Amino acid sequence: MPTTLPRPCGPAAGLVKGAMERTLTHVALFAALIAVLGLVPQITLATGVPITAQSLGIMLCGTVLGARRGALAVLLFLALVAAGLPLLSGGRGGLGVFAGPSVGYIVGFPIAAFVTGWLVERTTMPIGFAASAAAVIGGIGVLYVFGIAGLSLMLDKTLPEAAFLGMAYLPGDILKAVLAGLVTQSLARMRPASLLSRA
Amino acid sequence: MTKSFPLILLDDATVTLGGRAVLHEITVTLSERRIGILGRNGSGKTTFLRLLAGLIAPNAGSVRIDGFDPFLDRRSALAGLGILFQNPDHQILFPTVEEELSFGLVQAGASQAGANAQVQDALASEGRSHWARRPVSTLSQGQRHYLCLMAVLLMQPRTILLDEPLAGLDLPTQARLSRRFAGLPQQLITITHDPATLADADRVLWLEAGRVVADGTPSVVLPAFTAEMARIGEQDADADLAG
Amino acid sequence: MTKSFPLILLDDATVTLGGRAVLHEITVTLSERRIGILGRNGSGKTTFLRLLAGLIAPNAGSVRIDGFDPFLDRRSALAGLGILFQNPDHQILFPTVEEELSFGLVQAGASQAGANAQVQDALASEGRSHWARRPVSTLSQGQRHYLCLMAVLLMQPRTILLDEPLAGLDLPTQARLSRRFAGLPQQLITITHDPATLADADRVLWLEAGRVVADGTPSVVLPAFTAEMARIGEQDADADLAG
Amino acid sequence: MLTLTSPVETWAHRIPAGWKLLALAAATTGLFTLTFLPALTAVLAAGVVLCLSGGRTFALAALRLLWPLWPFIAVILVWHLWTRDLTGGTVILLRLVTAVALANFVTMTTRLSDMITVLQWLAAPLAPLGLPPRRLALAVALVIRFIPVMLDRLTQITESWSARSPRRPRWRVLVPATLAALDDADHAAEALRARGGAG
Ligand SMILES: Nc1ncnc2c1ncn2[C@@H]1O[C@H](COP(=O)(O)OP(=O)(O)OP(=O)(O)O)[C@@H](O)[C@H]1O
Ligand SMILES: Nc1ncnc2c1ncn2[C@@H]1O[C@H](COP(=O)(O)OP(=O)(O)OP(=O)(O)O)[C@@H](O)[C@H]1O
Ligand SMILES: O=C(O)CCCC[C@@H]1SC[C@@H]2NC(=O)N[C@@H]21
Ligand SMILES: [Mg+2]
Ligand SMILES: [Mg+2]
Repeated sequence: MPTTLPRPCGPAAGLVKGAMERTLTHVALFAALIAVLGLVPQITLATGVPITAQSLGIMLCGTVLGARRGALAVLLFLALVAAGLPLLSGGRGGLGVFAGPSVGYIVGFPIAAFVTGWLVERTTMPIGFAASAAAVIGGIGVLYVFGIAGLSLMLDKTLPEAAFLGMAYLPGDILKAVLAGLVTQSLARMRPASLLSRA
Repeated sequence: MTKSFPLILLDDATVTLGGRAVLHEITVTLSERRIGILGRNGSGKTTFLRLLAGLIAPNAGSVRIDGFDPFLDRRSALAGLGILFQNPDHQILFPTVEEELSFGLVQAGASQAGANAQVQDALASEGRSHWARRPVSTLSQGQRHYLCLMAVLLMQPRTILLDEPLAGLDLPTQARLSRRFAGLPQQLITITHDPATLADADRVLWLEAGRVVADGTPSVVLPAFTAEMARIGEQDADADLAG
Repeated sequence: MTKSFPLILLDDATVTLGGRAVLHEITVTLSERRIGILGRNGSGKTTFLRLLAGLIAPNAGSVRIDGFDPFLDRRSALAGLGILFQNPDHQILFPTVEEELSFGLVQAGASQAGANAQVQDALASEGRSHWARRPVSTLSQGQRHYLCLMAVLLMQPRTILLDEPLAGLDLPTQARLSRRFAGLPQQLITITHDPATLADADRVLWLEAGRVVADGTPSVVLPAFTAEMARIGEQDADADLAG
Repeated sequence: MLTLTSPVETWAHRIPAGWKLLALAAATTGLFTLTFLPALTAVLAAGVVLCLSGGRTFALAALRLLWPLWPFIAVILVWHLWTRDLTGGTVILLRLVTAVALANFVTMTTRLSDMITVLQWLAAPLAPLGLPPRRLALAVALVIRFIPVMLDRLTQITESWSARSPRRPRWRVLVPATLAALDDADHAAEALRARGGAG
């Protein structure tokens, strides 16, 4: 219920007391959000790397939670995948995915969320634009470096060859970055205090 | 005014959710002006409403409202039916009052400017013009409930489905909303677990474990329901909580 | 049994949320066995409970329970106070019944094995041993409510805070939970907007817009509250909904 | 929540998770240094024997877990037929399929709780940085608890939309869904504080 948001308050101490609980639950809930986005139907391209809404979840972790919490949420999600929960799109999970063709993207996820969040925290540009731009740099630029390196390693291809394969995801990812901006902007209007990346 | 309300037909409708039958072969014909659906927690009331509204399809049997299937013919369903959900926080989709109210109108084909003008008129006629730009999150629970009702009424549906419309609201707000509901010219289908709400209904259905166990005027159904609830309430060791 | 219940002191306590004063300079001393907090939606009841429980600190003034500050001294607060939140889904943190019940015990210093054994005993004594491994998402609303109550009772707090404990539950479940509450030896502080719930209280506080406007035995406060609610409810044009 | 752990009890279920993970790490490292085709084939054969040792049902489940790799296998084959380097292609395929199969084997024979115990052990050195093992376990439990809650919420949001619009909400469910995650996080934080804190 929006009007009764529990929120640390009170003189000075309020901000410190209860901060750990809030960090923990935000990290956990956004890890759950990435998992839920994995249920959106996915398309697997010939590289064996799916087009998935989960990369949008990675961007949102950064733009909404900020660098540190955003990266932690992604790490928690990956820890659960590694532990054997089928939370990656298409119901995949377990240790096998870390030996699969998409391992570069998976390793890049937390770093992408961190960079996205870091950029949103640093700039004073209007939140919607800042979030989209940060998602393009962190959630596409940084993520692709890792993802393409992974493809090149796993498929035993040169970097340019792998980059060529990786470009198939670009149109979708640009759309997701724009969406991440729009969603973050709406959240900033609806619950300004909940936007930890700008709190 | 006879025969001016939509005719709702359920024929042997069964709904299964998560592998469990939640509504069993329900056959009823509803055309009264004020209809009440009564039952305990988990008896299937909300599922029944979702079925009528065409938000889910029956797994067997059929649902028809004035001849159309509300699940397949979404346009007719939207033009004819308005729903007030059990919890306003699950219903409000937009950050400000104006956006929330104009959404349905635009979806029904109005231009954004036309919809905004209509919203302004509606707010003014309720003495709440100053609400337009207000973030929904600053409204109290009772106020959000009211907003959802306005959104429904703006669409001028012929039938309004209300899911526990008074739950969680304080007594004065309950009294006012009840008066407001009583004054509406539309067909109203009200879901509740509290028989007191349904004293003025034309017809009451009592649902139990996904079946209609009683169907008639309030003077017949309500005393039977109240007596049965009192009987169960007196039993100790919450037998049916044990599940 | 005189003076065996915790002494709760609020001295000039003020709470401001989102820049708005929600509780204004409240000064009360509570030590009765059954205390009721009555008020309309948005009057500040839940905020009052959060203040007592030490979940928020007053912006001015102080709160003391048997001398300690529940916001700063979390250990004493946890040992002495149990809370049943308005919505069980805001309270349950774990995927299975056993984990949910053992959490508080482990936090209070028990070993995981010891806590599990205690949980098994508690479930067995309620005739619900088969619940242990059950995912909480498969429990009904009433069952989840019950689970939250069990989690609170397991901690054997001296004071239990109940926020609208019967809202949204059907009548038989309400009757049973009420009996269960009535039988508890602890100090109970019950929040509600429904005066009928508080007929057996030792003391009732009526909150209005963040202030205590009446304080006394039910025989004094309840009739006044009921009359005032009826009066407001009869007024038209929801004046104070207009906010 | 469904996990990928096999309900068919095999001998490997009884081996401590830590040893299985250590063996897996060693095997995977070894695999990626191998280029000699007969050696790779031998390792794959060993993997097949491992899966068959769990019985028919178990082996079929293991095979199903490899299914998402098929587009990747196809693209490698086509690529290497094109470049007339079938041996190179076979090496890549054998290596990857074997690595994924071995990792899946460990996932299928290890219970979630054991895996999480190993995770906590691995994360123990992070305790001074603010991540005590108990907090990790708590975060994991929160994610598992809130995935079904968020799915329910998503259904409600979609229905609320469908009750007012003939079109599908598609990406627009994201704003209310993210909002619900933020509100749930705030509520859970308060409940956590009321019940003993983040440990
Ligand atoms: N998606 C689902 N999957 C499985 N079971 C479900 C699902 N949705 C509802 N149910 C079950 O169906 C039954 C009827 O649910 P419904 O929400 O219609 O009850 P209700 O009468 O509205 O109850 P309440 O008074 O608590 O709102 C319940 O037992 C519920 O647990
Ligand atoms: N985080 C917040 N920021 C701003 N205002 C808030 C916040 N939390 C609560 N309020 C406001 O404080 C007032 C008191 O809220 P509270 O939840 O204590 O009311 P309540 O008496 O419990 O109401 P209900 O009967 O609806 O549960 C309300 O007007 C509410 O809008
Ligand atoms: O599920 C996995 O195995 C990881 C998927 C990684 C998919 C990457 S993320 C960036 C790019 N955009 C997509 O839609 N898919 C890829
Ligand atoms: Mg319902
Ligand atoms: Mg309240």
